[in-house]
Amino acid sequence: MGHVEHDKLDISTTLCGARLPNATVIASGILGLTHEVMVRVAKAGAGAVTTKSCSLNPRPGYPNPVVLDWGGGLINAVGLSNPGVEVMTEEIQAAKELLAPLGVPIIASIFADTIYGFGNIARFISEASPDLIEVNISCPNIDHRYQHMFAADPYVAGQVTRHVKRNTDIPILVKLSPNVTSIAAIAEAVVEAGADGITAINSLGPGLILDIETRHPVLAHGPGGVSGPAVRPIAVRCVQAICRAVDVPVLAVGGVMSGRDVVEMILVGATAVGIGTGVHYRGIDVFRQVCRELRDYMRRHEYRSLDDFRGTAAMPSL
Amino acid sequence: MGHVEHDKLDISTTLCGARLPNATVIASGILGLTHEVMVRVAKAGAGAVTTKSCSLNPRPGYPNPVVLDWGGGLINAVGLSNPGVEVMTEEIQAAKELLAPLGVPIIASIFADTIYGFGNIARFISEASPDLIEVNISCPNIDHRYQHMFAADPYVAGQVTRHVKRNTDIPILVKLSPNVTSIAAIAEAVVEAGADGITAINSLGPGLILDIETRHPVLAHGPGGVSGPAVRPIAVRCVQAICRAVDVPVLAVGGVMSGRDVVEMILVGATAVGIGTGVHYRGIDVFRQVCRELRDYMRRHEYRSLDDFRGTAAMPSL
Amino acid sequence: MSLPETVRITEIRRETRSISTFVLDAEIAQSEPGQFIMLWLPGLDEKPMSIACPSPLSVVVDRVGPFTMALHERRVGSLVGWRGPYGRGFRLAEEGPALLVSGGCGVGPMVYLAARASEQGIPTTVALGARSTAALPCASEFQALGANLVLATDDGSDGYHGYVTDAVRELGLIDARPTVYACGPEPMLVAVHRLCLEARIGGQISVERYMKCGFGICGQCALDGLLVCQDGPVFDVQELDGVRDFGHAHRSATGRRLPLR
Amino acid sequence: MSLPETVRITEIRRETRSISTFVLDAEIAQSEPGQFIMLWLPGLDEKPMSIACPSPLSVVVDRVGPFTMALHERRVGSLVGWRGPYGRGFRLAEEGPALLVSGGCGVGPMVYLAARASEQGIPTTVALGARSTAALPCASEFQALGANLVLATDDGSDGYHGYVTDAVRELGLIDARPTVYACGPEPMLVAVHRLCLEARIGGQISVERYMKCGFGICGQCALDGLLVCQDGPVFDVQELDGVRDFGHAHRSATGRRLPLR
Ligand SMILES: Cc1cc2nc3c(=O)[nH]c(=O)nc-3n(C[C@H](O)[C@H](O)[C@H](O)COP(=O)(O)OP(=O)(O)OC[C@H]3O[C@@H](n4cnc5c(N)ncnc54)[C@H](O)[C@@H]3O)c2cc1C
Ligand SMILES: Cc1cc2nc3c(=O)[nH]c(=O)nc-3n(C[C@H](O)[C@H](O)[C@H](O)COP(=O)(O)OP(=O)(O)OC[C@H]3O[C@@H](n4cnc5c(N)ncnc54)[C@H](O)[C@@H]3O)c2cc1C
Ligand SMILES: Cc1cc2nc3c(=O)[nH]c(=O)nc-3n(C[C@H](O)[C@H](O)[C@H](O)COP(=O)(O)O)c2cc1C
Ligand SMILES: Cc1cc2nc3c(=O)[nH]c(=O)nc-3n(C[C@H](O)[C@H](O)[C@H](O)COP(=O)(O)O)c2cc1C
Ligand code: FES
Ligand code: FES
Repeated sequence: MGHVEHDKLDISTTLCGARLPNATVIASGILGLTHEVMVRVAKAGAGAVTTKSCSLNPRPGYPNPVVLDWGGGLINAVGLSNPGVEVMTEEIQAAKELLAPLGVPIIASIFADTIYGFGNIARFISEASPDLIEVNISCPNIDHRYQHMFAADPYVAGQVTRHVKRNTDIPILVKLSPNVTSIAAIAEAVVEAGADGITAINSLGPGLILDIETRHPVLAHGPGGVSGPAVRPIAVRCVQAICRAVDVPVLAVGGVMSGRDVVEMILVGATAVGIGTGVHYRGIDVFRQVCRELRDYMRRHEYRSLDDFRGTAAMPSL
Repeated sequence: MGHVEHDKLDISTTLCGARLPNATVIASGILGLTHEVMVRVAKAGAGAVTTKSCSLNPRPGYPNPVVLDWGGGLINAVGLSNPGVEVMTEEIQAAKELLAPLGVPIIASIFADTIYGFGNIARFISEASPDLIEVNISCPNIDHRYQHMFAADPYVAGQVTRHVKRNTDIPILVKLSPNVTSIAAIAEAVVEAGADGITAINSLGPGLILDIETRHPVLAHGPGGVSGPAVRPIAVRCVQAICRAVDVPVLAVGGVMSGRDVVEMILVGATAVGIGTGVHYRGIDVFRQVCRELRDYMRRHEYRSLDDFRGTAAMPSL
Repeated sequence: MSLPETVRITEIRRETRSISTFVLDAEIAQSEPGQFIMLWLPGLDEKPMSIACPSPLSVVVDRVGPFTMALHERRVGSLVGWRGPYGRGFRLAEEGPALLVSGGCGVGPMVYLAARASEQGIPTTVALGARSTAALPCASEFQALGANLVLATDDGSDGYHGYVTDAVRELGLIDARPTVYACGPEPMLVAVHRLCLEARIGGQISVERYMKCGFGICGQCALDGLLVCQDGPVFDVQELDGVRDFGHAHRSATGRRLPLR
Repeated sequence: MSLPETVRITEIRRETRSISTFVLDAEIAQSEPGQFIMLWLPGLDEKPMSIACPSPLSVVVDRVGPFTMALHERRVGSLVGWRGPYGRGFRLAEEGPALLVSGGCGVGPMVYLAARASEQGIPTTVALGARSTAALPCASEFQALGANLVLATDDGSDGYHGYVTDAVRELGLIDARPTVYACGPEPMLVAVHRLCLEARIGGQISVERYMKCGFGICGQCALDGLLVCQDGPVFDVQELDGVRDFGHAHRSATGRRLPLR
């Protein structure tokens, strides 16, 4: 069998009904604030764009620094700053129009601070008709008034999912946290409650880094979620555990920097692959670069589409 | 006020009654298998040595690879190989004799696969009179028959602690896992149950790394615990949360490579600081190097002892 | 890696009633005029500040709100953090003279740019605008660098009476077809932009937007599809042509689009 | 970083009934004879193997158990992983001749060492021991390198009849006061050790112990206070003097100390 032609390699994917021209997605919170920038990211090669997580009301977030490169990746406590659902609805509508000719879908990320609130915001954001809704129940930097993340308790995670599903007809991805003992158990709960797909992982931790000279945390908020190369093994393991536990598509996020990392995620079963911190390390052009590297791998292995190798990792002892 | 003399700087510490000539400790599982090597580590400057975690019966562990450097640190699934309590008792006794003149205490790490088993092994190991016992309830690479680590459930963690305390008069450190949503809650449970101190953290995850060419996990076991620079922010946050929650000494472990990292751990409240992966990056000499860097910091800040700055980190929003 | 490095303030020079130069115990190995750092006051906040001098690292800061006020309360010896340099700076044209147009606190990067121009032997005019004489910062620095200094004050207390951009136009400062470099309040920048396009001369304009990360990750500093922190803060006049928000809208900390001024 | 790199086997050369040379599609940029790699059979296990040639990377492997048997079943084109090089190799003495003493599968590093000695123009004798002619590996390689080859077989089917160390002694191979380099079964190494001490000649001995990490972290390969993977596998004769376990005990995968053979 000869070599597969480079341009015949199909790296498209279908994520909960949305067709992505390629399997890369920009992760929520990275450049997803305004429609012009989201369109720029799509033009730079992303197969789908995700908005910054949006709440009912505008939030200024925490003071700076909100995100820093600490050597192993980023640490962030942005405080979920966003202009609120009203503005975000306009941004999504504007983006949709410009993304349509590119064939690039838009994922609206939402969050709230109560179970009911999630239902509300889902209803509002649906007016903008995003292709998918991503339900962020897993921000590690929530206010300490909330004892736990929503993503830490299977029952609560399921309830959030149910309320969102009741308030929208758009397929939903529920975004999970690695900061739990069994992410598979949470995945089972949200799928049972109706989640169409799962996004994993959100940032890890939180972690904490001090400036030892002033004895202050380097982030204004103190602790912050960890992302980037340092979390990749954790993310791969989470995605593998989720794909084994449930039967819905998984948008795999966490530490993906290269085509190699995309392949790794697909081998453990991912349907599409999110990139956040990678934009910092390789620029907005990361999407195009990663797709090229992915195609190189597929050509070498004579795979014609992602289905040819999705979920084929050998897992000895799991 | 003038500069503090370098040799007047006191970097000793007392950990649950054991006097350490300096605050650095070699972490469990790193070079702690045989008495000669432990003595060598002490001579290389460690303030205390910890044995490899020991079980009642000998265990060969998993096939190789059991530990690899993946770029951000190590990933390991050794499978808790150890020669069993009988042999380890002899090793500890031999080590104690040689460590005594150096003034370096020895910490015996133990584990078991049942709550009662922990009591048993504690009783046996106590015959060797280690200075402290570290109760490893947090290995991320346990057999999948056990649904959870002992360290994932406050009740179970407390029960293990109680059984160990009932079977020994030697002070015990309970070693906790970062793979939980609230490590502070587990810390509270084990202290409530009688733990004299806490060690945190064990390796993170597990994580998973694949060789994409063969589609096999790089570790024979598949997933493995992550350690080293990549986990440091998580470890610091865990130690900070534990020190805030409970009033016992904390042996802080996780990603410590330099004097700077030791300072960071002490600033969030650690009593002593463990080094594992650091031995890989800087050699056995890491202990001496780290102590020199710690002293440099203290001189610059005119601190005379670790008490002068322990727990003084500014924590804004916690 | 972009963790802030904490260093001591080694010198504070008062420039005007509200503007001071802060000299830090730090050096930037490689930077361009127009690039910025993120300046951190531990426990408080962190804000973008243009590099006024890379070695020793200095910034010229106008007291306008909580952060800059807190900075002005710091003394020599205080610890502050910095990270950077970030962004794309001015690219000095090799041909022809340089005209630096600066208003308000836009003076910091201009000091650095004038120094660079002087090093390269580029004939330089600095047009400096302010409310009044007392608010004109760094004038002596520019003179020491051998630049031709043109002052403009709103109240006429010194130099040209009126806006600095009107001074540029009326005093014929673009007759020699200089490359124009501008930094200051956005209305001034819009005027410079128009001037350059009309006169068909080269121009580079430093724009400010609300910043969080400073390195192209958060999207907060968006100016249409441009990221000011990474694509800017300095843009060619052409790049700003047709940019909807330029002169019209900026974004608050929430990301909400607000009319300018 | 020490993740295994997976590469294809490009050539398999049968040396004896149980020993083959495996050539991999890989190169080691910098290594010393005596250093080893960890050779990985994905899904099975990973074991230390001495470098027989750095470029293309080759190992000479004796079929003794499950891992080596599985390797011998691999064909040209099979994927295997490797990481390294690890440990401290032989340091060729610049003065005087070299005597390489090799038994059993200890031949791999000796091929590499003989090549290095030949490059450096060091007069080299290789004393090769085995059970019988049929079990003598790589003899032609040594001859091609211009080494003086002395064979010894337990059954007398070729060369000296008896142990290779006895051949060394009785055939006067140390009369020229060579530096001795040895690799093979531990009883042979003990004999070489004694020989070197008695004759007061320099010697370097490559020791094997059960390995897990290969890079000085797990403590599994302890030989008294020495770590074979990092301080060795090659030790000076002097370093092994007084080492209690040398010739007497090794450790199993559990870490339990067991008598040798
Ligand atoms: C690239 C760049 C370079 C700058 N260089 C200088 C300089 O050299 N000297 C100087 O005095 N000022 C400079 N500034 C402006 C400086 O960052 C603001 O004056 C400062 O952030 C005000 O903070 P505050 O708390 O004192 O006032 P606030 O009352 O919080 O704000 C006053 C003004 O500053 C703006 N501002 C506040 N926070 C930010 C932020 N995080 N990012 C951007 N703008 C903000 C607001 O939009 C507002 O218009 C620069 C800004 C940018 C974007
Ligand atoms: C530094 C070093 C270099 C070596 N170089 C070579 C070489 O070039 N060619 C060669 O054929 N062999 C070499 N060996 C020995 C080789 O590693 C073993 O033969 C191999 O591991 C046997 O595995 P098995 O499953 O086939 O046999 P098993 O039946 O598992 O073991 C047979 C013997 O090999 C030893 N062994 C098993 N596992 C290990 C391990 N993980 N680490 C060390 N020893 C082990 C056992 O102690 C036993 O004595 C070397 C060993 C070391 C330590
Ligand atoms: C600066 C920053 C902001 C983020 N904001 C959000 C957010 O608003 N909503 C969300 O679900 N995830 C957010 N994340 C998490 C990312 O979407 C992603 O899950 C995580 O960073 C891991 O992926 P990465 O390693 O590719 O960055 C943010 C991450 C970063 C670094
Ligand atoms: C190879 C290896 C083996 C380990 N074995 C043990 C063990 O037996 N018992 C235990 O409690 N922790 C074990 N650990 C965890 C370490 O003691 C330590 O908690 C962890 O590595 C984090 O610290 P570090 O980043 O300094 O390595 C092991 C770690 C490594 C890398
Ligand atoms: S400030 Fe974050 S992208 Fe520009
Ligand atoms: S094999 Fe692990 S220390 Fe030598």
